[in-house]
Amino acid sequence: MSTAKSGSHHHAHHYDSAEHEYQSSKEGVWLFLCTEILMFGGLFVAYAIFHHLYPETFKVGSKFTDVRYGATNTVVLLFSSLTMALGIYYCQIKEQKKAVIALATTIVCGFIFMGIKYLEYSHKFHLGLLPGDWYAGNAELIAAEVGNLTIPQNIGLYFSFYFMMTGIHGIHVLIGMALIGWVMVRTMKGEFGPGYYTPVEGVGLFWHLVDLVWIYLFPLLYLVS
Amino acid sequence: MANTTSGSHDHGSHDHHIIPLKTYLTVFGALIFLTVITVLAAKVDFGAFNAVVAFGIASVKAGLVLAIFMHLKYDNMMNRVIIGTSVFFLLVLWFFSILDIVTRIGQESTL
Amino acid sequence: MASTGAHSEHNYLNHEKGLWSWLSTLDHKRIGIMYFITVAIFFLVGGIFALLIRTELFSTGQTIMTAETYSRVMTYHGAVMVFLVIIPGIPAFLGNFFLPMQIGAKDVAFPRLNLLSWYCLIIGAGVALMSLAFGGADTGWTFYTPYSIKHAPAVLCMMMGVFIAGFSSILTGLNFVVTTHKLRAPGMTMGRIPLFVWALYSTAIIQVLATPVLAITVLLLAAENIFGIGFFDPALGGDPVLFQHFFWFYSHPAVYIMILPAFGVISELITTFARKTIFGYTAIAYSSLAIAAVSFFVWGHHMFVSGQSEFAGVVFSFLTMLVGVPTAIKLFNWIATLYKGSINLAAPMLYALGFMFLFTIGGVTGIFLATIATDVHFHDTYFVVAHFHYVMVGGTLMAIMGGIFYWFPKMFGKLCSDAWARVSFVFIFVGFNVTFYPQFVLGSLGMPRRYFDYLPEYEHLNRISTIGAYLIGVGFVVGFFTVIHGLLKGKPAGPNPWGGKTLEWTTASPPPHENFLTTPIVTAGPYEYR
Amino acid sequence: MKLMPRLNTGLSALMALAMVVVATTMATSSAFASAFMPPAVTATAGEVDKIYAFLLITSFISFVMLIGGMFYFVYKYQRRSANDKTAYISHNYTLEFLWSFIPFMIFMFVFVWGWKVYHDMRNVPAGALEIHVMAKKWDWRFIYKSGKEATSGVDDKGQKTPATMVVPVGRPVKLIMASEKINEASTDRSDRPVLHSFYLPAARIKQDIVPGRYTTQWFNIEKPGDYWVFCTEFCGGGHSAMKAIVKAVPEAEFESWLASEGGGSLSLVEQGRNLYAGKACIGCHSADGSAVVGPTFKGVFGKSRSFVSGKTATANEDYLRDSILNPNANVVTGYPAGVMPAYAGQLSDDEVNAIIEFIKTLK
Ligand code: HEA
Ligand code: HEA
Ligand code: HEC
Ligand code: CUA
Ligand SMILES: [Cu+2]
Repeated sequence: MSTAKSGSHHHAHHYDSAEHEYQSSKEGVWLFLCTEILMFGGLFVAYAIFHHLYPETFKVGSKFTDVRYGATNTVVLLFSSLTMALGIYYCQIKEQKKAVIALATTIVCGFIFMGIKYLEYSHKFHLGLLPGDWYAGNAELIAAEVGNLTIPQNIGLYFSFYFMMTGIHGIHVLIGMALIGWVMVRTMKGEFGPGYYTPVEGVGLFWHLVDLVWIYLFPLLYLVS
Repeated sequence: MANTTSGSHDHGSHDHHIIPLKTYLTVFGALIFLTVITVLAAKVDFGAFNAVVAFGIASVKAGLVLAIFMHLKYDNMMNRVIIGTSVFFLLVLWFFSILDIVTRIGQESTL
Repeated sequence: MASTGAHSEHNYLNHEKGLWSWLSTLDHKRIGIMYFITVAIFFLVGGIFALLIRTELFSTGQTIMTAETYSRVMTYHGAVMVFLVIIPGIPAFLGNFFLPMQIGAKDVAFPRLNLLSWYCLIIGAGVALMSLAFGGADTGWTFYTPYSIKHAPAVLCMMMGVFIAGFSSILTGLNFVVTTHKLRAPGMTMGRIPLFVWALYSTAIIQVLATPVLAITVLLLAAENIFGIGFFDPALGGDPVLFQHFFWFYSHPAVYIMILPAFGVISELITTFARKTIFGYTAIAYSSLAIAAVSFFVWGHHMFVSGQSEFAGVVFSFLTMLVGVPTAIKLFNWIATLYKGSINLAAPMLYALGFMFLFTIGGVTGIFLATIATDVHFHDTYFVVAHFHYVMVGGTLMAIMGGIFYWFPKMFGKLCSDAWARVSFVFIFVGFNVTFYPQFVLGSLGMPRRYFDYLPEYEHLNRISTIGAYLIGVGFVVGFFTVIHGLLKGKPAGPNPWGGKTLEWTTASPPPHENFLTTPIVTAGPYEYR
Repeated sequence: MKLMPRLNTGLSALMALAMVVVATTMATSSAFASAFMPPAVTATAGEVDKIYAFLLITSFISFVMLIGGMFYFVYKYQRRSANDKTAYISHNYTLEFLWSFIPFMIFMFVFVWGWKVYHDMRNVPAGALEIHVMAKKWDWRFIYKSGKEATSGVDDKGQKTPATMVVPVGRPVKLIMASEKINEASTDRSDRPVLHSFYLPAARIKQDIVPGRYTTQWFNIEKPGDYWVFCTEFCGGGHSAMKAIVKAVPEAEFESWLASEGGGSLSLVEQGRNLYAGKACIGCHSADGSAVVGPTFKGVFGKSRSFVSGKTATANEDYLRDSILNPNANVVTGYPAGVMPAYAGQLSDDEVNAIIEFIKTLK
């Protein structure tokens, strides 16, 4: 742990300068985010189409999601985005300790998010609200939960979307947490500073994208009418 | 190129724009505010505009995250183009698929 | 900056030694060579499947295999050729090697990702081919639902294989975009990059934008198989035609992933072997971008009779016509480049001329298919099979062969036998036409594709086609041994045996570890033959 | 390298020869467009063949110009010496404009023409004879309004004889096509209905058959004869064996065939009427215009329907089928949701067809 290292970094041989490497890497990350958008986008497009075809299914399906959980998770992720941005900020102004705290907070937020997801999932499993063909809704429990509702025949479709979308998003959260852990360790070792913080920035961009996706998922899954 | 003075790096590079702490906090406040609005708006029935309202607010939030948290406001043009392109081609996928589906219903000619 | 070095000098091949130094290399040239070997092996595999297809179709009824086996052979032929041969073919092999060199860079932007992308291909291929152990997938390379929803592990393996191999393509594309943007040598403006780079750049954009949609599509299909999520399964209220939309949103642009790099190779070959500046540099460069963009708007031409709406069909037919224009521009520009040139009919040039001959036929028959009324008749007949082999084999594969013989001296510092390379060309060219021209006739007559058996009146044309396939096989075997012979016994090549003008010819053959001893400084366009 | 000059001449000759072969076949075939096409037996097929001939001729001309030019230049501008100088020609806007614009115009022309013919291909003339086509792995069934059904059979030698659809010459025939399971009772996933495609080369028509909905197409055969039908969407091992025959016969012969054996069974409409009573539709749907629990069936066919969700649709066969099998997907305005039981799995495809035929008669 030598602070003398901070801010200095040997750029790879095929770049002219550290700045050159920084700009190139960042563009690479943006391109990667572009592929992520298109991948999640495929799901969003499918959602738009099936929502158009079976509005009832989605209306009824969303009754099974709890806005309180969804909203809490939204706030948690937004806060984690803030701390992530601050992590980079503190690297930029060479406040290594604060940077580590910010990153650690971000990871904690990730855990909270996944914890709430766990509660939601296990509740759904309990009611038998499984995707597609596996749907095995327990009529009594469901009635206790949402009152007497006519359940559309293909309600499983809603849960297909629910689990596919939140599942793939959840995997991204986990990957993001691992990546933040990695840059946090490197920050602790003093590898980053105003002169070099490319990995923190890249991981940060990824984490914000995960947040972005959730910003759309929240109204789509919890607030459909 | 190990520098003892912090903050300086290789010649030919520009100093990265550092967004002040206050901006981050303001943006965070705005995001939370918009989240509250989203939840409240969902309780009001705007008829056909429900989805538009929800999506509109989400897009404002997304815009804030992109511009400030992700520094796109101070970034070079190329990275904005990249994100714009991805959204554009997503719309292409959506547009032509839905075009088929909404014009398909009639078994007779749809023309 | 030109350094004429003998082969024995320090170069990328002898920079490090041992198998592990290859498997862990970050040098784009070595990764390019690893792709070369991989793709060549997959091509042999796909080619053997092709010969099995043609042998089965030699006569009516069951010839050498059952209908169930045939479905599998046909599927593996298509899937291997598309996902493991022709998509990585030019970009990841020739592109990897020459894109950085042509813009005067030391490497691609992200060497580690580059290596990772090779491993993705290998793992993807491994997972896909593992499906053979479960009895093999029989869905065709297009995975149409609901037939592909069958809870069969073989089908799942195939999908996951494609998913993983897709990342290889994404990473290569991403790497090339950043490399082209950021790593050009001083003076190498976008208006001066060689046309091969323009082609790869356009391709890379498609790879980045289209492949993620394939990824989510196969993922959803896998989920459909496991959970019955009901997106594509009509039994659960899903829409099988929607699957086709998602699939072709990737797979149509993918056909331009296959052909654009080939266009790039042809531009290089024509200029070098006509020793003449390219006619219409700007038009060729921008037409690549135009093709890349428009390719995203036309996918519905695969679905004219799928149950897609008539309106959508007409819109797609219109948009498809638009891609024909930039392609025509390229062909005319190449021919114009030959005018008043000094044409050397060495083997690579023969392949380039063969390309133009065959691709034109493939291209114009594409217009037959894009015309909605005639496609209703031709769809899913051998006319389509003939069309896409003319563009993929007659086009891309010809360009790969031409590119291999053109850049062989640079890659290995040795010369291949030009005479034998021409012999291989003759066999491939003749065999190709004998194989696939009759298939246009078969298709017009109404013989459907993916048929294990056919009416007796189609037999003689099928026989001709099968004989042709063996002729192609001979051609490739000759080509294969020519390359091996060149590797072992080839004479030293010198830095620039063909008189090429692009930057890769200014350095030693084989190139040193970091491509150039000093970073080149560019002061003019790529094809300055004055 | 001594080989080179001889090889050059040989190779040029070879490619020129290949070109002559390709070109002549193209030219002859455009002269006799039908030479490469199966005999055309409908007016539409004739129209398609005209476009085909046009495309062949234009392609032929483009090909000769392009590749002919290539050969000429290759021959004329062969490398003479190791240090030949070449002209420096970078572009020519006039030429470039021409070779972009002329192909563009040709493409637009065939697009519009193709669209026009396709439009006719998709528009069923009024008064067409309707035949239901049922496709499954790997066989066809054709069901007539009279209830007559044509299926595949087995001849004396134990060979399969394809199902034969008998149609009258000179009268438009509309096919209403659906995909069914291998057998109704099976719950095995791999027995599910899959995509097939009905392809009648002699009429140049083809349409995929999509599980879960109806697709249609039509033809009007002008020449008596037997014509092959192929399945052109991959559907498994039996795909290439999934053939049928369309047999066009004079009107009178058709009528007598329709009345012959098998004609004694109930017509589709009668079957539908029985199901209407037997499956309890009658409890909620009237046939005379009065509203009971559900909307009346009288006059519903062809009408525009509006739903609680705000969407609208025209009540065609597809819509009726959906409303029967999955009634809650679209709830008609003014009627309660969730009341009508979903009949998916309760009614066979044939029964649904029959009910729809019955509803269609309630004008
Ligand atoms: C390298 C790959 C490649 C390329 C470059 C192309 C190029 C084109 N393709 Fe092809 N295509 C495939 C690979 C490719 N295709 C594959 C693999 C399939 C089948 C997939 C499957 O189902 O398994 C397919 C199928 C396919 C179909 C669907 C057929 C069907 O299933 O019913 C259609 C329909 O529109 C089509 C059209 C076109 C067109 C218009 C072009 C155009 O880009 C061609 C443009 C070029 C020219 C037009 C020639 C040059 C122009 C001139 C010389 C000017 C003068 C010309 C005229 C006046 C005609 N292709
Ligand atoms: C790049 C793509 C590519 C390439 C190169 C080829 C190459 C060939 N293809 Fe392929 N083909 C496809 C892509 C390709 N194909 C696709 C996508 C399909 C559709 C699949 C589907 O419907 O799902 C298809 C389908 C297809 C069919 C239709 C099957 C059907 O519909 O039932 C046929 C039939 O003739 C065929 C034939 C051939 C032949 C003869 C070659 C020849 O050019 C092959 C020549 C190569 C060789 C012969 C290999 C040489 C090697 C040897 C001779 C072995 C020697 C061994 C050692 C030295 C160890 N192909
Ligand atoms: C228990 C009452 C009930 C029974 C039994 C019933 N239906 Fe219905 N049906 C309804 C109601 C209520 C509606 C309107 C609400 C809706 O669209 O779901 C309806 C709607 C329909 C429609 C759409 C009509 C329109 O006007 O657009 C069709 C078609 C239909 N039913 C067919 C049938 C057939 C065929 C059967 C028998 C096999 C049947 N129904 C049995 C109650 C019933
Ligand atoms: Cu039925 Cu192919
Ligand atoms: Cu296409």
